[in-house]
Amino acid sequence: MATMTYLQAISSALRDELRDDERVLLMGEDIGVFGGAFKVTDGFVEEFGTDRVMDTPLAESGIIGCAVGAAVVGMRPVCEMQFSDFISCGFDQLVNVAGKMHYRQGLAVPLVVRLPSGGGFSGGPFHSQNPEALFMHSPGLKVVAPSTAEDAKGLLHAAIRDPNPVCYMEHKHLYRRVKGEVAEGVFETPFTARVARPGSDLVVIAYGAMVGVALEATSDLEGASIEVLDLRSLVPLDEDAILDSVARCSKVVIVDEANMTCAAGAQVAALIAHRGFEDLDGPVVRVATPDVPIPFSPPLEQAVLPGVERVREACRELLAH
Amino acid sequence: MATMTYLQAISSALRDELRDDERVLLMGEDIGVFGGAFKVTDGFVEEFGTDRVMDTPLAESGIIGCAVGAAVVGMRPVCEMQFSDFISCGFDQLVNVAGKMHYRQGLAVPLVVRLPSGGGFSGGPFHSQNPEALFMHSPGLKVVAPSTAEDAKGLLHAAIRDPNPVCYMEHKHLYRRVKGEVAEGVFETPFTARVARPGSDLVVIAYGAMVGVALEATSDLEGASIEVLDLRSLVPLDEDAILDSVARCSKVVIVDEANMTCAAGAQVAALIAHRGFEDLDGPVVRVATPDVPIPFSPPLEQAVLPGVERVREACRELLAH
Amino acid sequence: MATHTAEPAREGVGELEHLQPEDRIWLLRAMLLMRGIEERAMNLYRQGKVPGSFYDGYGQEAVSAGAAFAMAPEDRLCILHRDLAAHLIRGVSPARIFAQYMGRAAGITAGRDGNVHFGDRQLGCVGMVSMLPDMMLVATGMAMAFKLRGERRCALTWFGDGSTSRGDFHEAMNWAGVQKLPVVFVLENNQFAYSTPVDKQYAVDPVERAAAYGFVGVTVDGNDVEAMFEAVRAARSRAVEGGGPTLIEALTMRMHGHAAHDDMKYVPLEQVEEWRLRDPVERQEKRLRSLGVDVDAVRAAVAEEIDAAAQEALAGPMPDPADALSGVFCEGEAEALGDGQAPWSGFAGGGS
Amino acid sequence: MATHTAEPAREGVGELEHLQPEDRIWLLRAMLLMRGIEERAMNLYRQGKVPGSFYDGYGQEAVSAGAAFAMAPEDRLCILHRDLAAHLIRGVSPARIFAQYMGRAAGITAGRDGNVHFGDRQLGCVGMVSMLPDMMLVATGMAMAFKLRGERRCALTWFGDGSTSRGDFHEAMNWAGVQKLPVVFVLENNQFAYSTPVDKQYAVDPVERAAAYGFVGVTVDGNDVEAMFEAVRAARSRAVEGGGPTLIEALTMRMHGHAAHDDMKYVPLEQVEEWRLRDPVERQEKRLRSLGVDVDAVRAAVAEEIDAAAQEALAGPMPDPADALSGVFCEGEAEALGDGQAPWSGFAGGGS
Ligand SMILES: Cc1ncc(C[n+]2csc(CCOP(=O)(O)OP(=O)(O)O)c2C)c(N)n1
Ligand SMILES: Cc1ncc(C[n+]2csc(CCOP(=O)(O)OP(=O)(O)O)c2C)c(N)n1
Ligand SMILES: [Mg+2]
Ligand SMILES: [Mg+2]
Repeated sequence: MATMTYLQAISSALRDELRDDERVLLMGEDIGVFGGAFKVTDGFVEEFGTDRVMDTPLAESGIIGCAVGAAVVGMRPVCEMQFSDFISCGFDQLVNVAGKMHYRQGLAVPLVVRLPSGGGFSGGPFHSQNPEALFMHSPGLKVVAPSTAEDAKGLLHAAIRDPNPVCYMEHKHLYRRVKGEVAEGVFETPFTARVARPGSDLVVIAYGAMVGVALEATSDLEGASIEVLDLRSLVPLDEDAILDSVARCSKVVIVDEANMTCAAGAQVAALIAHRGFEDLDGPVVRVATPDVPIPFSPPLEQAVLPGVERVREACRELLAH
Repeated sequence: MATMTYLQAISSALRDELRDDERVLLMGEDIGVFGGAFKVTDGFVEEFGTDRVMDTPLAESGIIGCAVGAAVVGMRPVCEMQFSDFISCGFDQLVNVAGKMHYRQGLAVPLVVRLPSGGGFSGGPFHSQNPEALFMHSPGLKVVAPSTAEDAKGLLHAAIRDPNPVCYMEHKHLYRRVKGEVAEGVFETPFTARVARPGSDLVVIAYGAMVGVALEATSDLEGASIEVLDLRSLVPLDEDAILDSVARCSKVVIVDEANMTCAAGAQVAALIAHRGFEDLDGPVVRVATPDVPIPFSPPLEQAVLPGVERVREACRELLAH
Repeated sequence: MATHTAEPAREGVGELEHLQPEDRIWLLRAMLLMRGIEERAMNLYRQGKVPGSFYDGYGQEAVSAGAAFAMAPEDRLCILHRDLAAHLIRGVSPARIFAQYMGRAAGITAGRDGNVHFGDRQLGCVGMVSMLPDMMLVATGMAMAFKLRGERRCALTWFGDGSTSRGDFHEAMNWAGVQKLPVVFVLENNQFAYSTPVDKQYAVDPVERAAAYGFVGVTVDGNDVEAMFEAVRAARSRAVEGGGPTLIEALTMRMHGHAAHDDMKYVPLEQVEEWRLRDPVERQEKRLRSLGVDVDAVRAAVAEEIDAAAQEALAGPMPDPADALSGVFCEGEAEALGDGQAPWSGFAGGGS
Repeated sequence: MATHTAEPAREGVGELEHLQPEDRIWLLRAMLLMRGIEERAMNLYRQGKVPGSFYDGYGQEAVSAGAAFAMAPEDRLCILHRDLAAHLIRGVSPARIFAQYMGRAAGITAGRDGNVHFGDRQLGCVGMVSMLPDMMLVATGMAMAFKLRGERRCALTWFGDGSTSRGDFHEAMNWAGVQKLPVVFVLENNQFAYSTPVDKQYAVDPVERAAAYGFVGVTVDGNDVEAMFEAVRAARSRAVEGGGPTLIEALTMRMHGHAAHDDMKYVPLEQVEEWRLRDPVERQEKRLRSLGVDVDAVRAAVAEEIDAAAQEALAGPMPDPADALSGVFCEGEAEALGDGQAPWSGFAGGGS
């Protein structure tokens, strides 16, 4: 066991995989000599060289497309989007080439795309997005979103060893804020949900940065027993774990940081309304970012991102139901 | 009143707007001399010339990006994606440049993107997609999806006259199959839902091609009174109309042709589970395409697309609830 | 591999040096098979046995035949929608191609993907996506892997004149140029993109761009299968020797409509007539006749093969609807592309 | 418009012909303002008054100053992140720029968008998006509209060396070339894209690509504001005369880190030192001194203006959180971009 930040856990998983498997190749803008915009690959070129920690041209479609080509001839590329927002520039290669390949052609595309995402630091409309729902709606892509250092490492190992394209959502706001015990060496975290805190009166379902918000918001709600379910994986979505929590708690609040409409939370709510309906004792409440670009100025950004207060309020109201 | 096909209604709206407003400009691949892959603009070059019915290079990002530029200097561009699937190649310009412009800069982008979408004719994985949910999740884009000839015309007029970017989902399968009475001249259909058939026992909520499927599937369900709500507009989403129908019918089946996860139907279900919960008498049932690329071969394609039988079964089950 | 050590010595010499009589017959056979299969498939389409739409490469057969013939078993290909001969040369059987067109279970994609959207992964080919020219980046990435691993292998892809307008064309050309990758880009310039003539696509012939990306660009008569072969052979040998990418522009003409529904009345008749005189199949037949080859016998054998293949495919079942949801994800080990057939005599033991 | 009828006569003659003494002072003023504002803003950033990250264009001031100075009121600009002087020339007040950096209500985007992501639509400018170089297509579309309407106007945008690797660079260059549009593309080559040197971005200098797209490409000393002006003036006049696009590569150097957090230790010191000797502000000062201009007076006036502007901005309020959800959609009439200021004496009555 070692104590690591969320960011160190990501670096550690990448380093272990580069050491274990010569097929693993990192591709991205400024990840080599500079060590990455967030220093996730700091010092990697010294150990692994510029071939395996490749500074690519400024071309996201190129990064994803070339990674697909490398993957189908036996490499294990791990691509970094400098910010998850920029996947929009490689969206076609990701959803149409990588995502649909195995179903169409029986050809596996073992590929990971690391997507530093999320807001909370005045990144503005183009450095704060949470694009996971776009991937969830595109068949053939797996999507994971760790909330702890331990899961950041285990999910990344599992993603790199998965024979499919995996979108790895790493939340920028957690990089240095989240610390925790992480097991030594390589371990794979399954793409399933995790009960972050068991409870019986109400369950808050979240993933990524919103798990911490949910835990803080419900740490002390007039003694109510609040469960927090950390989805960890969005594709596959752990439907059993979700329906389980609903069955036990019968009241649900779903939190995600992405824009509300058609977000991951919408899918979770729809699932519960369909298959968990009988267990419900109250409306399926959602807390998410309203449908606006993420504004730059702190007072505006704070007004749109789901925070501890909004989540606490939502739980209070629902408990009173 | 004139009887028109869905396709003729689209052509007629485009023709009227080109005649009424010299700022209107059509851009797309093969829309000029050839009249478009589906002949929507057949004969247009003869009347309006190759400048206003522009055959563009094969470049979707270019089409959307140049349309944004033309729009902010006073034009009213209407772009055609040859198939809606290809918007993936212009996705960044659409969601990041067009969609966020007004919120960020106070600059309006009056722009329409026509997206021939949907399956049912062995188009395969790249000519059958329904990308509307991707747009719904991207703030700043309006999204409409007509199901009748009348609405095809009225919604397109309203879209072209809207000061915002509007994604106009035209379903290829309806082009020549759907016929109807269409009022003469220019009329704007509001971006609101429409009760396609009133009812009281159960409401089927749908849009685009699924409205016809819903009507057929429920035309005779052992005398049950089935309402069909045609959303018509996905952004803005007519939440009042949806909650209204739910309040009246208390049983809901939501149908969309897009892949299930995070689809428009997920958002509608989430809305109902949150704000319509008290009115529900039974689970919020969804019928959609499972999360697979749309296969080419007829038996496979028919197995994945939501058809009359699946919708009827879903309604029967729910009525029995 | 024999070919690799042998090649440098061969550098620079003309096609006759490289093509044995059996090779030149193979090239004709590949083109005849392509034309015959597509003609038969078009009939099946008219009879409603081929769902969706139908695309062919009538008049362009030399481009895919000549290029694919220069590729080694260990090379990798991304084959486009007018390049049927390339599949045949890599070893895909005509029966499976008919089954593919008809969306039957025995098709290369087992009915999941349509008509020309296929590639046999066991034969080192990746099935194209519709979005053009996305496969240029996939080919570039394959070449990147070959170079990183120090392998003497090459990737090749075809793409059309229209698709040169898209961003992915640029990202691939630039990436391949700056990293000096072993990739061959074959620009299949058939004068039209659907109904759009090249003068609405670009102001200057795209072959001129190669130099601006730092590598060689050559123009070839795309209706001469042996010239195609030689241009690609030279480009491949440059690639595996570390000389970087090559852009080969094959000048040809789309002699049919964009797809079955297209009467191409937007194409001037003279243009079609002029190109008809340069038919690639007739040209190769003429060549072989002058060498005393019994061309009619080759034709007859091909016709027979096609009949048998069509019958076999028609007898096969459609896919089982119960299968429709399987295979979105790979469950087992990821399996990389396999080696293809390489009939050229220059490849010792490179297939049939 | 005077400028248009006047211009043809001027064609070909050197910058001295076009720049009156007051113009040359204006150019210095614009660069001094840009440098002073960015230096002050950097301090405010260090004091925590500027949220997010901070980018500047230290050492590149001549590129935006010289280019924007050649644009007419009715022209339209997409301004990038190292081009502050262009905003100043179009007429944006320093106080609003400070407010923009600090995310205050008085900023050009009223706190919605960050630091350099702004453009005053009333002054004919579109605020950039982060995705590079997306604005090249927006500028191309503006030019397309000008041409369709037969207007003698021009669009201009800047973009960096790194962004030339992206597909949108190609789609814009190709589109502008094939439609021969009145657009000026200014490639601001400051040798690095974040930490990535140009030799990992391309094999051949991108200015070479212009010819392959069918238009003129010129290289200019991006640290000489008058040379910049002249190159863009000539390109603009070619554009409005129907001569099509121009690619202007401005050679310069990013003298600071990519953003405030970047110590740029990946840049060889000699490279920085060498460029320091070519500082664009000092060069213009030297020029003006030799003409007898009291440069210190200009400096003093600029410093004063900046102090006042910073004070004004600091006194302004942050945006009201209650506003955060408004304005996603335009509710009223769509209003097109307005005309900007155009201080060049060559534009009769073109602003201050
Ligand atoms: C990105 C993209 N946009 C649009 C289309 C629709 N489309 C299919 S083929 C075609 C023309 C392609 O022309 P070209 O690249 O010259 O290839 P050719 O068919 O002539 O061989 C178009 C526009 C597409 N396949 N991909
Ligand atoms: C499409 C895209 N990918 C990645 C980024 C992240 N990023 C911001 S600036 C930058 C470097 C840009 O270099 P260059 O184009 O040379 O402009 P410069 O900053 O040097 O003026 C990068 C990679 C981006 N802004 N856009
Ligand atoms: Mg073509
Ligand atoms: Mg740069």
